[in-house]
Amino acid sequence: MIADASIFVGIALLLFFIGLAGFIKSKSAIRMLIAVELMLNSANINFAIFALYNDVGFVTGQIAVIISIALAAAEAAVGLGIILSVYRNHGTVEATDFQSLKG
Amino acid sequence: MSNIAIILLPFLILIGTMIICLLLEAFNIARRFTPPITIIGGFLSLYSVILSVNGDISYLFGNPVDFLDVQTTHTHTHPSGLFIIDDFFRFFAIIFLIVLVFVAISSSDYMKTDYNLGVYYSLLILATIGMMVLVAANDLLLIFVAWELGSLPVYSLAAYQKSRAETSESALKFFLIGAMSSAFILFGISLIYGITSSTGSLTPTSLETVIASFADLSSYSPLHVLALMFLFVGFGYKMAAVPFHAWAVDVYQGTPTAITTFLAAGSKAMGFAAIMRIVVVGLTDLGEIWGMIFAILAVLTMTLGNLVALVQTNIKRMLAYSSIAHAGYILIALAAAANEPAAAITGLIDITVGSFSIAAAEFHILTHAVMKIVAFTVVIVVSFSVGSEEINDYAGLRKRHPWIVFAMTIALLSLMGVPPLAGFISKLFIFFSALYADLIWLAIIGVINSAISVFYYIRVIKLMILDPPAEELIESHTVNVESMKTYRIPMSYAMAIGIGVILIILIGVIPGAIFDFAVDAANNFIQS
Amino acid sequence: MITQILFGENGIGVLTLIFLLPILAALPTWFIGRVREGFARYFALLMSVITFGLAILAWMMYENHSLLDSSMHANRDALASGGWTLVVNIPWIESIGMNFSLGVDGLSMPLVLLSGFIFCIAILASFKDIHEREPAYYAMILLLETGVLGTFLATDFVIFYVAWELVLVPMFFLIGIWGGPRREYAAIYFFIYTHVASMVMLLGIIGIWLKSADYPEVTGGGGTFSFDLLRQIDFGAETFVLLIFLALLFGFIVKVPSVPFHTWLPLAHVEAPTPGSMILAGLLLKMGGYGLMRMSGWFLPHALTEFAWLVAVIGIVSLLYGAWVALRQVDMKSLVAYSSVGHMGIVLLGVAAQTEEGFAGAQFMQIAHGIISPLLFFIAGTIGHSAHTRDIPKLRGIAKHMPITAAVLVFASFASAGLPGLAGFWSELLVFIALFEWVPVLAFIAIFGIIFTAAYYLWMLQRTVFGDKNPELSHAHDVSHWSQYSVLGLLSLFTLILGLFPALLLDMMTEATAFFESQF
Amino acid sequence: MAEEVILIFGNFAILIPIIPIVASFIVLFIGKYYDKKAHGNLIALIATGGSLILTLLVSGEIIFRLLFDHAHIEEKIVTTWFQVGDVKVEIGVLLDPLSVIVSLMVALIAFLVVVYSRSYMSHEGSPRYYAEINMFAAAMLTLCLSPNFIQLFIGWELMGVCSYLLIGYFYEKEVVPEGQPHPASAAKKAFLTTKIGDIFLFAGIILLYLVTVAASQRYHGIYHPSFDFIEIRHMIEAGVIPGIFDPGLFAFIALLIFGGAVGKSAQFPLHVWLPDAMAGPTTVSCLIHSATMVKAGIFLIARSYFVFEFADSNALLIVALIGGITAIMAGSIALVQTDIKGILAFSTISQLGYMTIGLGVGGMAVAIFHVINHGIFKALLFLSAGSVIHGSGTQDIREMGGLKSHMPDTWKVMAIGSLSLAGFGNGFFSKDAIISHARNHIVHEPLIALVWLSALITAFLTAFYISRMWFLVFPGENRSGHDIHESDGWMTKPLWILAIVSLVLAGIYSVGLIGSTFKIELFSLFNIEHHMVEWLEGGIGPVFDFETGSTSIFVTTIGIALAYLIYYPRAKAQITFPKDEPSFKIDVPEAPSDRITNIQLKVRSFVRGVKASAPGRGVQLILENGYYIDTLYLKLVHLFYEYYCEAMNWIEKNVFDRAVRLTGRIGFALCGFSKWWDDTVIDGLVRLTGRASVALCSLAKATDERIIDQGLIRGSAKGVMKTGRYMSHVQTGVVENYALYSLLGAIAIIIIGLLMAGVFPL
Repeated sequence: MIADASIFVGIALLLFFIGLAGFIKSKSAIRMLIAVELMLNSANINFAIFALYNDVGFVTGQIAVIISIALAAAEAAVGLGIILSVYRNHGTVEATDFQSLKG
Repeated sequence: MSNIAIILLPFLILIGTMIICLLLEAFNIARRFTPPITIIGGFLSLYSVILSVNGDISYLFGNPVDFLDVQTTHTHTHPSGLFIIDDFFRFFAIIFLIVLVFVAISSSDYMKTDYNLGVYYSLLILATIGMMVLVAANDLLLIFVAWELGSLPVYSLAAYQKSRAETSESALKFFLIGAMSSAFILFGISLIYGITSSTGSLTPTSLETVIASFADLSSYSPLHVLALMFLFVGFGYKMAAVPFHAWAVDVYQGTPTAITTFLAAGSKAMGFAAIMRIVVVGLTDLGEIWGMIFAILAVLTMTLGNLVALVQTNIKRMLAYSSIAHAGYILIALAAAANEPAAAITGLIDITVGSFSIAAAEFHILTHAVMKIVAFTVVIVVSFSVGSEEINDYAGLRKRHPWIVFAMTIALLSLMGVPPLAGFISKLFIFFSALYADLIWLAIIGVINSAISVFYYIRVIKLMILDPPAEELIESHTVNVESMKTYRIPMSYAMAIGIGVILIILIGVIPGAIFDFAVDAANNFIQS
Repeated sequence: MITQILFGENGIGVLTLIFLLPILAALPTWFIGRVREGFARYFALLMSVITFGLAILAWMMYENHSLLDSSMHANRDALASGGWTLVVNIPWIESIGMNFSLGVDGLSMPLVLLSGFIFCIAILASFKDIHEREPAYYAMILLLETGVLGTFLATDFVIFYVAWELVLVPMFFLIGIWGGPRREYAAIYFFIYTHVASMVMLLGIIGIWLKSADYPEVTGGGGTFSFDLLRQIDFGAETFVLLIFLALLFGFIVKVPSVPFHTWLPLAHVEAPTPGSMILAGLLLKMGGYGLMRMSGWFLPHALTEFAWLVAVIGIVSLLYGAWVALRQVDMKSLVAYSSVGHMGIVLLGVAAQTEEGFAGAQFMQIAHGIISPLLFFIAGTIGHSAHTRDIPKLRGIAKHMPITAAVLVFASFASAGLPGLAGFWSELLVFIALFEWVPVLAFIAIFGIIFTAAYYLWMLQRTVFGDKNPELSHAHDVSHWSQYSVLGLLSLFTLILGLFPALLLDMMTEATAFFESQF
Repeated sequence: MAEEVILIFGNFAILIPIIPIVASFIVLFIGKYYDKKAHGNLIALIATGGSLILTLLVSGEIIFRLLFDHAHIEEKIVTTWFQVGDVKVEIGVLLDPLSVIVSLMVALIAFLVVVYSRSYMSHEGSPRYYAEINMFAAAMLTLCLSPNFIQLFIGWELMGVCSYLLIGYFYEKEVVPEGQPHPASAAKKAFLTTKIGDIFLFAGIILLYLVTVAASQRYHGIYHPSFDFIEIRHMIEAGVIPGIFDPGLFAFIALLIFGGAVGKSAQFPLHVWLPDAMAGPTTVSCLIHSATMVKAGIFLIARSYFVFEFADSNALLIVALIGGITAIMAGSIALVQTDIKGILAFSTISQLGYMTIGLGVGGMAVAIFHVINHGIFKALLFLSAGSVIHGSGTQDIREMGGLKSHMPDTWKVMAIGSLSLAGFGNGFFSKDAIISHARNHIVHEPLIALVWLSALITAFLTAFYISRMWFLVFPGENRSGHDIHESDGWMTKPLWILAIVSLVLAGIYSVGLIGSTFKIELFSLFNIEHHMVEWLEGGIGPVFDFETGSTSIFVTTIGIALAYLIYYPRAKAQITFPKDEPSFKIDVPEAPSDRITNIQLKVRSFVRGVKASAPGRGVQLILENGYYIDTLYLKLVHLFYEYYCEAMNWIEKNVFDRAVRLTGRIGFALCGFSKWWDDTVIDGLVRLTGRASVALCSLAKATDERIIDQGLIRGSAKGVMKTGRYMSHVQTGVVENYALYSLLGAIAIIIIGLLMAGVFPL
């Protein structure tokens, strides 16, 4: 049955890597945060699809999606808080500019 | 009910402590008691864990109908429960709680001037709870939740000193990388769910199901491998294994040192615990695959960590690289656990190569945690006294703080692997696990790396003890001469450091009991 | 009753006491020194004397001395087959079968006695030499004592390694804190060099453990670290065993040290405080020799047969090269250091010959050099202390300024140069008998080392002891403190006693020498 | 084995060396307080005296038994010293004719020297001096009485040390006369030069021991190797060795042992130390460097003569040749010496050459015979020279002259000694015996003819230089104007004792000679030479060779006469030496021509003419520099020390040390490199991969436009510039880069995982 779902899995994978690429290529911290959300959501697609196609109880995957969305939100909250404090300190949120710690 | 309460007592105590801290904060009463309360709570929790060490495996929250039922068994036959409370859990819980207590002690002076102490300590406790749940989790989703619970408070803690520029910078890096790793983990879990759910299991994310579905090599698809690898990458970040290590160095340097301790000693252990739970034990049949990957990563991690540590000038960065190197040593044991896990070790009763290796890894995680606690606490003290974290500013420190220097020396010697300190014994076990698993080459590389590591540790010892304080140091702006003259080491640090040093020596001299416990934990864990 | 508990069959064991007493005394020494300045030295001396006394007691038990109650007599049955006596065997890490096991045999007994003795002497020598941070200093010395004694007493490779490494740390601090002007460099150099070598040795130890797993009939399955089991295994000379041998050999000859791995020694000697040099030359080098002898005789005899030429060449090069370089030295301590390189070369030669005579000679050299070189270092240190320089060209006419020191220096130089009737000669005789029997050509080359040895000592004596009064040394004064007299007197006395009564030492190791030869 | 011999005094023989060695320590520690004025001389005196008495008793007993019981005495009183493996070393005494005769001479001279020192060293002495003298006596007696090679070697080396200490006795000398070495330097030279010989001896002893390992197996049936003289001799005599080892090997061992003798007995080419050794007090030169210690080499060869006899005959030939070379070389150098001790030193070397010749031509007994005689008269000569130096305050014979009138005792005893050395007293008999042995030996070895010739020439030279010395010292007028006085009784009495012993010995020999020539039973009992041969070699003594005897008397007489003609001042005239001439050292003295006879005048002007000629000058120069042997050695040692050792030191400082540090530095460079690698190359790769993956994404047409845009733009436009910037950064500190690391890692891991899982066929 995986075969049926494989197209969706492919899409999810693609989405994940798009997110990753976005993470890598972005300069702005906020943009990177969004890219991470994209990656998380690609996993959510998987959960939903697998729940639909495979799961006998239909439940686990969907619960997983809900949990994941909740966690992503929490993460975003923390992340935005940090970004805010960074902005206060540095006046910018361009991650590339933060290079004082290196070597 | 009572049964469950007793089993979950460590968690309950922590939650209670956290609530008290928050309440004190909220009502603004007796806030200065927050640190002692946290310490006492952590200690009570630790004590309850130690009391419950008995080799039993308890499954909790298994049957939706009989939600609060506890099953205690050694030979379970059916999937049962979200939580497994076994000796493996207890071993790691002890590590996390030790870290919690120590970090709480060493933060108490650090955070004295901060106004929302309660939040700080409750975040600390929350992260500890998350890490403990992770070790106890028997379900992939729970693992992910616990992972987030163990990570999110730490992001906040890392950013806690909002006003410091480099702190917020490092917190940002930490957060971004951490979030990315979470995404990797979640994606991996989703793929595994896809595989297991197709088998018609009712509990597709339960670890038993996962293991069962991965047990059959013949039905392997790229998806299996892909899923595992995603998980691996995700956990690799927390372990700071090369090539997922780069964030660690910057973050260790930039974060307040107490949190660095928490990261180096606690979070790292969480990464290892997770990977052991899911990969090492659960999927033994895939040993060949990830055994090789672990071995390669171990070599890379050790070598890079040790070599780059040599050229560091900042003590926290150096310790960070040393931490990376130690992750490499632990990876040796994991690689060993993979190679021939079921093979018996002749001469040793009830110990297989797998359980020995896992025990060695656990043991090293423990000793590494203790050593790093001492080292980083010393760094805190010195940064207050000398006002610098540059290695060169440690010159002639013995004239100022002989005891601190003594403790640092013991910690560094132990990290170096000088007998009879803890670091030597645990490294020895690790090399042994490699030998038992016929990975002689890995052991040899480990020994060579261990030899390389001498250089950078001994440099610090030399500077502290043998060198006079540099002239320019006195005049340098980096050093607060006034504070150096007047600084008195707070009792809390002295206590933390003292206990740590005693632990290092004790573990080194009589490792038997603890290692036996580690072996029990490993055995227990493999059975479950 | 108490003797039963302490020394009896199932008691704590005298060796455990010897091993633990110094390290347990280290912290009290430090505290006593903090409480009352100047007491640390007496306490440390007391403790080291008690340790030495225990070592003598162990020796009497070992010899089944008639003064002792027969219940305290050691069981010597195992000695003839290379075993140990007065064995202590306490489980240490049960889960992997590691034991805290100690024992003595003909090879280790003399070295244990020597260690006990030299530490007493070194502490005595510190009385007038060390005035800075005494409590820590004496604590370090006692810590070092445990390491050294542990190396000789251990009958388990892990204990051996632990003790071996334990030595490094206190020595590092002794050099680094109480040393000369370049002490930091020397301390680091010493530490890193020997530690890296130890790591290679550890590889060898791991190797031998792995290899032992191939002999389950002896080990009962699995690898073993137990000396007692390892000596029962007949390791062949296959490639892996040879590699193990080379790894261990490297660890040992760095410690010995032999050319070309000797560079740490002159540096460490010159920079270390005088008592540190005494311990370094008297005991630390012996650890390497001991390891070499133990390994080649007890565990890997066939590998030694394969690599005897290598050991011999290293020995001969050390002997000659050490002497040549010593001829050009300016610093007295450095000269004595190079002489140590040369003399320890003789140990290597003795072992390489694979005979009773060679083994006995090598061991005799270990003990003799262990007594004579501390004496020389003490004199060099005293002269340096008194004359404010140890540079040979700047010293002249010491005999006029410091007659007693000069006299003992002459005595010690001749003893070191192998004067018959003193301790050094017998080892040369025995080693050369073995060498001539083995490869005469090598012996003929090596024998010239004797001339060069005599040459650098006499050349040194001519420039330092003799000559007219030196106005620049008018401030120099002779030894005057009782501790200095006792150091000079005791070391000279033992040099003489060992020279006149070599049987004292050789009888102790009859079984060991016979076993050594029977291995080949 | 001979029949059981019961000895009374022999049982106490072990005390002979023990008494002085114990006394040596006593003197060292209490000499400062007891008998303070004489620096503890009394203790040393009692000890050496006691030792002498005991030696007299023991040797008397043994000689008595030898003479009248004709017993074969070879008594070994030993105890095991130690044993390790097969090596068993014993300690004790061996009483046989050889040991007691030599011990007797040693004990006698040691005692007399200590007596003499009481006065001679009254100002310069110290307890140390007596301790060392006693220690030396003990060492020499140990050597003489030792039953095995090990004990012998111990005595041998201990003597070397005592010699070292005593040569360097005046170590604090600030300035030394030009041309003379500093005592400390001389002592070092003596010790090291003899040490070269010693290591050959050491090797020889060990090789011989190893020979007995196999031999004993055949002899006893068990492995019972030994260092014991008698044991080894029995093995050789029992013929067990020939089958195993060939005489060639034995010749090698024999020559190694002879090497030891060459060093100790100052034979060519290791003779250079002995003249320098005169830097010590004269008593020391007497005791150690002429009468006793230097004889140890001869004694050693006599002791191990069975090895030489068994060995290939070339070994003994080499011994004889070395002896011949030494004798003539040293004799010729003695001709030009101006230092009174220098003359005696070269004379000693020359006489030792004689003894070596004796050994080399098979006359072991006569060599020992000469050892005894030479010991007596050379001790006499040295002590007299000491008296002369003590009395005149100088050592230079050019500054002496006319001492006869001031030193009534000394000139007489010195005359007796000189005559003896020249070949007219007791020295005649033993020297003659050696020459005649050499002559008889020519039949076996034609080359010995050269040796014989050299012995004869040396006899002439000896007579000449010793007469020269005597003539320049005693007759005539004093040339320096020093205040000269005769020495006191503590010094003259030992001289007289020695002189009388010398005369008595000469008398005894003469009686014995007469006895054996005319077959008078009673008189032939006194034929010591005969007895010596009988006791030591077990053969029948040789018949006195009148031809040789007359030849040697003839050359001796010529030598004395020539010296007389050239040097005898004739009257109490003031004679001077032309000091401005470059080679005045051997120049003949100038004296008013009317004071000397015609023939003297002619001889002197002839000699002057010869010396003024070019060849004459060359010869002079060569002789004055001792054939440049010393110079050559010095040059070699200098080269060794300055260049070779320096090269080694350079290697030590630069190669080894640098190598270690270089290793360290390479290590650090490696770290730096790996850091750079980590930071730039891997980083670059990571970025590349990242870009590739981004490109991949764009190809899939499912990408966010902006990301593609930005990625492509940045990738293409700023790629090069950026790469350079990243390369220049050490560590980026940029968080996306860290993510890229991970991406690379993740991809690698996934690929490895897939490959290993066998999902994709490799």
